[in-house]
Amino acid sequence: MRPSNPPTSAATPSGPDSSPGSDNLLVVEGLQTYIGQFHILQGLSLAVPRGAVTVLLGRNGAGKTTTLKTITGLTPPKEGRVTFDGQDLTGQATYHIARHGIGYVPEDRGIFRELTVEENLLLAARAENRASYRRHLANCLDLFPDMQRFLRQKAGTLSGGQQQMVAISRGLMTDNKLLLIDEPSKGLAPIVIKAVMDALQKLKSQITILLVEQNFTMASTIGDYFYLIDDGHNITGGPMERLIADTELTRQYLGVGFA
Amino acid sequence: MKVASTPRQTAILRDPRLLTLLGVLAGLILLWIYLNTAITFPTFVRFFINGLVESSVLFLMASGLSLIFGLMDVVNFAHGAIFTWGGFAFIWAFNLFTTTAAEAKDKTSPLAWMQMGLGPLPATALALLVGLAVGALLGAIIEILAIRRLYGRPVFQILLTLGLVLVLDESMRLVFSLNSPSYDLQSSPWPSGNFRLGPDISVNWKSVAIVVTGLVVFIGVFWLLNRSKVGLVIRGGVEDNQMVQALGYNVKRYFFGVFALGSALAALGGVAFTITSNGGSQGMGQLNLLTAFVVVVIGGLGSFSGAAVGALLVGMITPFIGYHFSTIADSFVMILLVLVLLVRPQGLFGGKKY
Amino acid sequence: MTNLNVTENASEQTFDLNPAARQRLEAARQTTLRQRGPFGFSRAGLVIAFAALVLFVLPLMGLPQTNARLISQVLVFVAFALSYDLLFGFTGIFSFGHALFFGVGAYSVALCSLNLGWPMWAGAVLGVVVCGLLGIFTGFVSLRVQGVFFAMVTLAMATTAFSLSGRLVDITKGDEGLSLIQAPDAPDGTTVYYLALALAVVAYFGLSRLINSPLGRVLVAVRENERRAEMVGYNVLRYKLVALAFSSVIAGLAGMVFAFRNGIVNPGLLSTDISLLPLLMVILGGAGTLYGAVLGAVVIECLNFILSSSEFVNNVKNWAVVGPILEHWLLLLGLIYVLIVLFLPFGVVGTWQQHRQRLLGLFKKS
Amino acid sequence: MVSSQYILQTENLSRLFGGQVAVNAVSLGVRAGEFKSIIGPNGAGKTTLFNLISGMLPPSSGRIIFEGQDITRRPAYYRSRLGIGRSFQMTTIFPNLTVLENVRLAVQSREPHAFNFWQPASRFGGDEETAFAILDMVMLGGRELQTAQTLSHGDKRKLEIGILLATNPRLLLLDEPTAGMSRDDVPGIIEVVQRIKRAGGRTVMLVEHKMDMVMSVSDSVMVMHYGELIADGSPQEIAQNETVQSAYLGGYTERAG
Repeated sequence: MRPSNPPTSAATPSGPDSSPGSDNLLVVEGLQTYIGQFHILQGLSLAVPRGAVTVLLGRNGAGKTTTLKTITGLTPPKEGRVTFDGQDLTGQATYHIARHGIGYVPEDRGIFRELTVEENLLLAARAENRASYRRHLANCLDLFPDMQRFLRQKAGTLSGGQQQMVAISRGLMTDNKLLLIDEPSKGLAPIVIKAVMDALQKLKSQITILLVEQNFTMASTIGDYFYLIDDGHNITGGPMERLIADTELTRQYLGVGFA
Repeated sequence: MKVASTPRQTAILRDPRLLTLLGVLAGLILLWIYLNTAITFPTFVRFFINGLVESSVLFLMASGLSLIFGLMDVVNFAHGAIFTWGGFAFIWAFNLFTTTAAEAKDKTSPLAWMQMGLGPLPATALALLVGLAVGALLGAIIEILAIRRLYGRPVFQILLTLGLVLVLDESMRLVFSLNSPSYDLQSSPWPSGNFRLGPDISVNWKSVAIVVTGLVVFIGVFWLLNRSKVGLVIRGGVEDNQMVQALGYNVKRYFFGVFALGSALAALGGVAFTITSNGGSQGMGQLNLLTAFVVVVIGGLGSFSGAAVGALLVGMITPFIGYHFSTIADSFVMILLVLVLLVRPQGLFGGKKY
Repeated sequence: MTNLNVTENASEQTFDLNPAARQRLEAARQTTLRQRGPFGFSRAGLVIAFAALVLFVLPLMGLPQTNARLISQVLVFVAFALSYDLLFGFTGIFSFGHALFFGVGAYSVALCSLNLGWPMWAGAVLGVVVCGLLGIFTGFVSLRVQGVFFAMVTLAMATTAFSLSGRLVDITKGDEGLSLIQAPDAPDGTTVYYLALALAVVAYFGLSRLINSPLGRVLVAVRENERRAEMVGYNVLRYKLVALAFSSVIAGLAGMVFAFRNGIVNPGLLSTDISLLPLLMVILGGAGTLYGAVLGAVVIECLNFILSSSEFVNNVKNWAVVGPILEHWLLLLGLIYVLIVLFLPFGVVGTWQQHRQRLLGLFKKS
Repeated sequence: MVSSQYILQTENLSRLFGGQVAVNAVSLGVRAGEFKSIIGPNGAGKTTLFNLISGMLPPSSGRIIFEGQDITRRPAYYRSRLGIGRSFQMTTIFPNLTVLENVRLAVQSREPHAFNFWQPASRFGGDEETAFAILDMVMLGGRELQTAQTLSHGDKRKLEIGILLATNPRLLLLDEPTAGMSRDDVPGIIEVVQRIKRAGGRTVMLVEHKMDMVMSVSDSVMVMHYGELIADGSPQEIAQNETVQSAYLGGYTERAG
């Protein structure tokens, strides 16, 4: 597994115009994405430093989910560029992008409800050989020991928290470099959220994570860097400590208050 | 991470497929007791075997439809035309293969190499392959040229494939240059022997071959869907197309494969039909298509084993119901469709995929 | 905290039209009026009316019988296609068993006159009633399922009628069919000719009135967005049933006139081929435009009549290149149809309408 | 607790999807003429609540009372006729008809001549006049004869609100009117909503994430979280409510270390 290098200061995303070229695994520049007539992303840029957890924060409808979908190629951008590990991925087919080493854990988890948990994982493992499948499975079971109990159960019968374990594990069944996780806390009870958070904490040492989260408590606990987005463009970004200190910012863009 | 899990609840007796199978058997026994006053036991067995053969042909047709319509949600009215194409290609190839070079009228024809003067069994086997290939090829062409643009637009699929019916039916006349719309297999030395199952009961070898083919296809496709990686991708792709792509699979290519496979199965159905009825006719595809739709809908959309049970149910109707009410036997299938759609639109195993 | 000064009448609809808006409204009304020609006919309506007039005087100037038979067949299918367009093109109902009404209309006349000894007109009146009720019944049974399944149920119902008409030999004489001995036909075939003409004209102008009526506008709304129509407060099912009733009555009438023309009623009238025809015509011409349906019917029926007549086939066989193609003209038709569905989903007329502005612009420039 | 000052009440309204509770025993009352907003984090059940009130979904349990009448089991079109109008997150209009016809059809739905199949629709000129006036109100004046699908996204939203107004609803349910809108279009929508409020006479329920809009336009604000109603009060009260803040900022209050 990759050592978790603390990113250099140059890699620190410092706002809407973050400078690519330093040790950033993923750089996204000037994304304009439409879904039908909906203009969702309106010039969004961000950089994800290697080996850290970057959190996308923002209200409902701010464009967080679309950002992840644009990176995976599910909603290709009209303008802008996506660079991953030095390679330009803009406009490539989703399955191509995935093969470059980007795992995706969608909102509502996107598990295959009619397949068993084992089949879900087997599918995620792609064409890898048996040994590598076992190695990855062992890693996942290490992370979520509970999963052993329901490996042969249909994924649709699982509780929300269990489904989340499966969804995250799926992203770990290949040698992915980056994991995009969309609102892992959504629809889960507080105690389950805590469990998901613990798992993500453990994951930090293995893989780079771009996390979308509305739950500020969760985001601030596990995030190293943040981007605050609204109306499809970024408001600000930086080390997580800065956001925690700035209660005015959180109230205005995440909580309930007057602008 | 401790989260309460639901207990495993896979009590085998709750499986609706098994229950229905038992129900069908029970129904048949009751039917036999009732009919016993009217027909003798050997007649009953003969009807039953006829029903099995009919079910197998129906199943072959419906299995392709179940993959294309039930699983992938593509409405393909040209399925019937592919069925006919398969049957006609089979007879055409069979006739070529059984012709000896000496008998051939046109020795310079580019197809002269096919006139090998084979015996009926090897000729059947080879011609079967030709039929399958023709079906798969047609399916592939249709998918690439038309269906690919129309995923998720059912009305356009119907409109378009209805037009394809015209094209395929008409071009078949051109390709096989048929003046009379039917061929007669009986004139060819087809293995038409019987064997005795008991006193007064004899079974045609052809029937056995058809039923076995049906079983083999059922097991094969069931295995493909449920036990292979390809099946995993397809089942996943049907449920959440985008997620499978995000896992790194080119779903389009898999769907293309399914469409070609489904079309090949339709052609296989056509072959089986021409074998059982000793020849083909232009209208055979459309006629069977509607029944196959009924089978798939009764079985439940997207349920492959449902299609098998549906085929068994409908296949049994013709000999048994037909014996007593010959005028309404085919209407009965339609009434069944309407009833099923109104009472249980999801079909017997609807909502349960594959 | 809350403003509670809501009077009882506050929810009454009171909108004042400001002067500027009123001006625009008047301008819009003027434009609509100008688009209509003399006697309130639309331009297409004028063309149709003129064509009808020509067809009306044609027999007076001596029309060969074959041509009269061809024209009456075309007119029957014009009415049939129009009735289908009301369902498919205007209401968005995708029926696949329209032959049911066509055949039932024909059979009710034949059965009433042959088995019950009723006069023709009485059978026709009964046929209209039966078709209307059958349309509503079909709707009640099948509109509970949507889209493909609706198409399947209607197909199943038509197929059931088809197989019953072949099997109930005692009543229908099976495949042999029933001969209409006392079909209302003058020796030169003009009675049927005028019946068909009247039917087509009434169907066209009746339907164009219906389409522009408040009810017709609701049908179009249902096609455009069923959920929205429901949320605006229309009982969508009821409107669909009305559309089905109108459509099936016209289809039934077309079937009757067709029966008079042929002098025979057989199961072929209930076959899937007959169900397919109006769909082909409407798609070819352009769904949702009445004259598109007319155009589609005229083109397909004329081609069918000419290309499948034995003299033509015999003549054409020896032509180079064109011969084989024309011999398999159904293949050509199928290909054209497929291309239309793929690339001109609005049909010939619909596409013309869409691009007319641009095309006219092009002409003006040059 | 049926009180005549409420135009809409729900009693222990619940809706389950599979095993999950989307709306959990919500009892609310909306006063006639009030402008009430519903806010809450993602997945809190706001849209489901709207679906229950407008009749797009049947509730699993509970009752809905509109103007004293129990409408729990009434179909959607019936509720529309009673006076409940609703907009959707995804704009739903009649795309191939003109803007005018979109609104005119909605006006016509309230008239007895809707079933007339013989007279031309243009004979009923009053429908057109009302439609023109409504289009003016939603700031689409001058676009009456344009085909609806050629409108910009923001204008389609306005048109949808116009269709709603044309059915003369006493209760208006607006589901995220600014969703997916480009920034330039948002002020227009806000202006239309303000106009509806100023015109008075209607009760409005609004689901929205743009806090400044919610806070400036609402008489009262309701907060949903995990399908439950956790607060109801004036905008000021809600902004100062600690439970609400923590619901927005995180599932639980203490920070995990």
